[in-house]
Amino acid sequence: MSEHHITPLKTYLAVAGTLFFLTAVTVWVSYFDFGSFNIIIAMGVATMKASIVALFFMHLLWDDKKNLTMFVMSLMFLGIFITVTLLDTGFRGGVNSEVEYPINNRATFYDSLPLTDTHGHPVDEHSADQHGEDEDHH
Amino acid sequence: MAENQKQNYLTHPKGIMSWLLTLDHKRIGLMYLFGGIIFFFLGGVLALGMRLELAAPGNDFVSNDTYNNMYTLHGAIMIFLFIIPAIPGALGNILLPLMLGAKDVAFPRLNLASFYIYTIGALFVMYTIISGGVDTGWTFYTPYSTTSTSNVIPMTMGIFVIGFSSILTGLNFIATIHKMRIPGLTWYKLPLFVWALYGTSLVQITATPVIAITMVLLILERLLGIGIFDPALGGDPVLYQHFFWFYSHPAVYIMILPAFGIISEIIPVHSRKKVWGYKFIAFSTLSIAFIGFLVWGHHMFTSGQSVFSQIVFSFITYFVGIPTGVKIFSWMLTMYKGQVSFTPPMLYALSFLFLFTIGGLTGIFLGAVALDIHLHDTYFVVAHFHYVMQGGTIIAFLGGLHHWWPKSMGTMYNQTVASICCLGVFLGFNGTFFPQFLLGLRGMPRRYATYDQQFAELHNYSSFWSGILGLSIFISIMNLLWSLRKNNKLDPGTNPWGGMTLEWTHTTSPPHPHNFEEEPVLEHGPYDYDKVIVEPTFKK
Amino acid sequence: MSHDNSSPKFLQHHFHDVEQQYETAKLGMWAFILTEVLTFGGLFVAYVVYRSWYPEMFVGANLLLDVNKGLLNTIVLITSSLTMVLAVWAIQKKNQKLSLFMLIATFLFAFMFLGIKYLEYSHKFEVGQLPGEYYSYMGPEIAHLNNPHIFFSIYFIMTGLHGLHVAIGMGLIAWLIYATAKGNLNSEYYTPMEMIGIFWHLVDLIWIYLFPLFYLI
Amino acid sequence: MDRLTEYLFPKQVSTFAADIDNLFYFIFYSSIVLFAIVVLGMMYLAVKYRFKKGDEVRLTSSKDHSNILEALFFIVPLILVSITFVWGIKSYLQMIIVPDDAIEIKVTGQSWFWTFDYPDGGTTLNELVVPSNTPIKIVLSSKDVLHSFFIPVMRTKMDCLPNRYNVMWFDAQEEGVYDILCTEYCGTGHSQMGAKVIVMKPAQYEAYVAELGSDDENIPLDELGAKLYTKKACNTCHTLDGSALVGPSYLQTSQMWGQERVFDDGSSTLIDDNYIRSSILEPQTQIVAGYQGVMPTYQGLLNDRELDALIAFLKSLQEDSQI
Repeated sequence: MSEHHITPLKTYLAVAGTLFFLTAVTVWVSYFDFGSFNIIIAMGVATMKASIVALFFMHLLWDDKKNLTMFVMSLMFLGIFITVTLLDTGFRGGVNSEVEYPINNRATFYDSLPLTDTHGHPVDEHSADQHGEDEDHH
Repeated sequence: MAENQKQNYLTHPKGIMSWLLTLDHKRIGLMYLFGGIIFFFLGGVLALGMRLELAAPGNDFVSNDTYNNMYTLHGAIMIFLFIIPAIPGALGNILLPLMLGAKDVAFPRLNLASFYIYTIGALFVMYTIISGGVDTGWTFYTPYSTTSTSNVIPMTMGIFVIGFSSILTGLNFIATIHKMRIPGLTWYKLPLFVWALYGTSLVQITATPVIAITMVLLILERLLGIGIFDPALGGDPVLYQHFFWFYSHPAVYIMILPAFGIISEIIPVHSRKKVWGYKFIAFSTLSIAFIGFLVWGHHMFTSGQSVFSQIVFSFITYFVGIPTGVKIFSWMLTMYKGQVSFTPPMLYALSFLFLFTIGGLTGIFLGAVALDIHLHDTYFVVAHFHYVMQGGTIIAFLGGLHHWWPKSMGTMYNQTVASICCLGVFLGFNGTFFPQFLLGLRGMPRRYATYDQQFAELHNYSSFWSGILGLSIFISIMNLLWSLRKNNKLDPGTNPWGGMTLEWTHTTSPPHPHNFEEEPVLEHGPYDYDKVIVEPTFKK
Repeated sequence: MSHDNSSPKFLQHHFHDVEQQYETAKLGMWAFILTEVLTFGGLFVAYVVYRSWYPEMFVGANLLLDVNKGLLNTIVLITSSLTMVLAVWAIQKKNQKLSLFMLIATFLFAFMFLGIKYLEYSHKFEVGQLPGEYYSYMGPEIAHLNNPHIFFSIYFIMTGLHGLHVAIGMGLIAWLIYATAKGNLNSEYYTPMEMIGIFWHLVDLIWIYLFPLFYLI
Repeated sequence: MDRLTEYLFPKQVSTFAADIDNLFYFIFYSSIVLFAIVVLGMMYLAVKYRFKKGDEVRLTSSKDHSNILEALFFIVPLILVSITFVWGIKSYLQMIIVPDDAIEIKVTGQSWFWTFDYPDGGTTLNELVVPSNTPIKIVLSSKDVLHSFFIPVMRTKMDCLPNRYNVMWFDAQEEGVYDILCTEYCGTGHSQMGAKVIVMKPAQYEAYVAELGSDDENIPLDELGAKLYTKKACNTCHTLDGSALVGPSYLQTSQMWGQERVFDDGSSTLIDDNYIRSSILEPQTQIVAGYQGVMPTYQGLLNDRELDALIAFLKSLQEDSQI
């Protein structure tokens, strides 16, 4: 199998370097507030990283194009799944506004949950006992 | 050479372990066939039980709960344990490498593994039945499936496991079709059954993972209350339906595409005529497989999904109709200027054309949103999908079984009995399901154990004919099995229908353990009845 | 019908030559990758749909995740991907020792990934940020938001399934270490290593999306 | 012909029913033509080119395409499905866009009965009363699992989702009593989850709604109980003749009055007023051995007098059967 393409070591190291760099970029960007652009930037960077991994580490760049087709197909079907589902979930209220939102936006079990501090401990003693009982109930 | 001729995959090697651990695709195919027929029988018995209950309006035979268990298991067994694995797993496995001139599928060990995964899934289903059944319907709609006290978890586990068997078969076939063809066997020289299996496999590997993850989410919803599908916890039941039908609509094409492939083989061979519109049939297979991924929402026209998606789904649904129509016309015209023999496989193919056309055309009614709102979840839908699944897939499966029986088993069944059974299946099927269209129009909902007096006459009629249907299928399978009796062997050189594909022309019946004595050399295309004469030979 | 004596013993009887066997395995592997993408795909759909329904809750809930641990895991996983690809490179270059070393490194990085994941999970368990009905964390940052348990359900299922893949990957890499050490894999025949490599990069690739989706945005 | 149409659709009562039926007939006749072409063509070709006894196996024609035919296969179905699609959507929009002046009635599905809440506060069970020639907006939801609200004569149907509303509407053109069916599978009592829609003249409807809930004061308890037995859908699951449906028969309970009743957890209690009352209001706490705990609570659906009435009615059954 010596006729297979052997990628030079330099390429691999450069690819890994780029991946680290892009990771740093995406974390750095997340500290700024660009509104909905944050999502677009984060997904754009993730897609760049994913493409690099697929093309170089997974050898799709040098492989039989059938394999690339297979991979692109998977993304295409995933795209179909997401887009077409959103056609429903994003437009429920199109004609009758009652249909748009659930009747209760908050599941009922929250009513019996006590408020907690940042360590998950109930804020006051009384509700702590109740909370303990609740857990036994499960 | 004489000794070699006696050696075939059925008799060599010997012993039970040589079957259980076999890597031979033909033996694995036979094991699938055996498993499939057992579940076909079980599903059929459940169906007849349901028809018995429905013969009269009240709870005359079983209680509501028993009926709900029966129809759920009938659906789940027929779909997940019989139709989906039966054609690709049985006929596909036996024939695919033979048609490609290969010695085996690409990954024989994976092939055996996928059979055993199927068996494990089947065990889960059997456990469900023994431990009290499941009553949610094969669709497992939430929140009923998350609150029902019946055995939802083992059943969904079973479906999850069977999904992997389906995925492994699919990826095995794709690799086989791409890489295992003999030199010279280009895409346009492939038998159409191979194209059909290719389309099927693509759908299998793309759609099946989604049902697997859906079943996982459903199980977690029951165990942990994750709140994705259960409205009591903030989830959305309509989202579950999207997940479910993203698999289950393409699954319809996993079921019907191989049937198209079988019909595309039977009609040219038994008409001794070049197939009409080879490329149209081949590409319509792929386009149906693709469009099938975009139309799942037509199962949800009354679910409350957005009006926008209703329109989009209805629109795309019609694009499935066009390539399907092209196929039907092409099969019909294949007989033009041919030499049509009315053999049992051909009779099945002709009944397929009749029944599947009805099944396809009634789909047009259901694709029109306004009309579907009236017909949704009524017996019209029940009749429609039985015309497609039974009138289409199962009839084609029986036809294929009769067509390739002499090839795979080396024996010939009684053709007169087989033809009479085919007629019985045809009449019994129409008698059972045609009245159900009328019931649906009148507004008879599906999944009812009892019903109003106004529906009694048609239900009673349907039940009567279902007995004839069941009996005919039973006798036709017994007829096949009876041919396996001693001293009924055909001469290994037999080619009873004059088939032209590699499995008929280049190997014995039953085939050699390694398929071919030596690698076949392609001499002509699969349907070159205008260039080469292949005499049908029939020798004991 | 046996191959002539010149054909290597790893060539299975139903293939013509080594090249066909290699190409077939690779195509099969990619078909498998396709199914993996769609398995995770279902969960991505759930993520996208619920994010579109509860945008504030998702933003609020992902502030509860530990970005530092997530970032550390990203670096660990990218490094392990590099060592994996170097293992294949080394064996192509006939350097079995280096290959073995790289495999062991990959295994250790995978173990490290799961270790960090364990720390993250156990913290979530402690404070009650659990999936579904078991959710009980009502801290001041989140108490006013609706249904954060759905976020944590999706988080645990996606990272859990990903973690399961890491664990399976570790099992496969362990087998590779064994096979390489015994000399069953060499520059003539390293198909399993390359296939498991592809699987391992897929695990990395999925994490590349999970990291920003849960920790950053 | 009459006999045939009798088997097709039920009566057309809503404004859009005729349009939908016409769409059906359009597809139906087009399909008949296509079907006839396929089946007659198939029979003709099969018989004409059949392989007769004594024929010789020969090379057959190489004809395998015809551009004109192929174009026809594409174009004719394409035209037909285009018409169907546009017609289907046009009619659908008409079914989903509710007129502004519609009366709004809330419909709640619950295993296994329907509750109807009218705009002025009245409530009925399993009996939807609507005025004729008036658009009615139905706002659907469910208390437990999915149900689907289907009125065949109106040609309309919509699923009831828990925790979410769905909307449908109709405008009944003819007075009468018609069936309502549940078409989304919902468990044991699914096949019995029927109701009636009663279409009245608008004046009658006004009177009916005004009277809702006020007529029960003056009738004797056991008669009121008998009325509630059907009105509150008890009859879906409990018979009066001793046979078991989803729940135990009232007659059996009545005959066991004052005796021990055994529950599925092995405990037991005496059958008395209190037991009946709690089993209506909290049906899940004590489940009679041999039955499933599937009854919904009637808390809030029955007032005290109505509870007393049901108990009185149940007791009276025993006396009736002894006579």
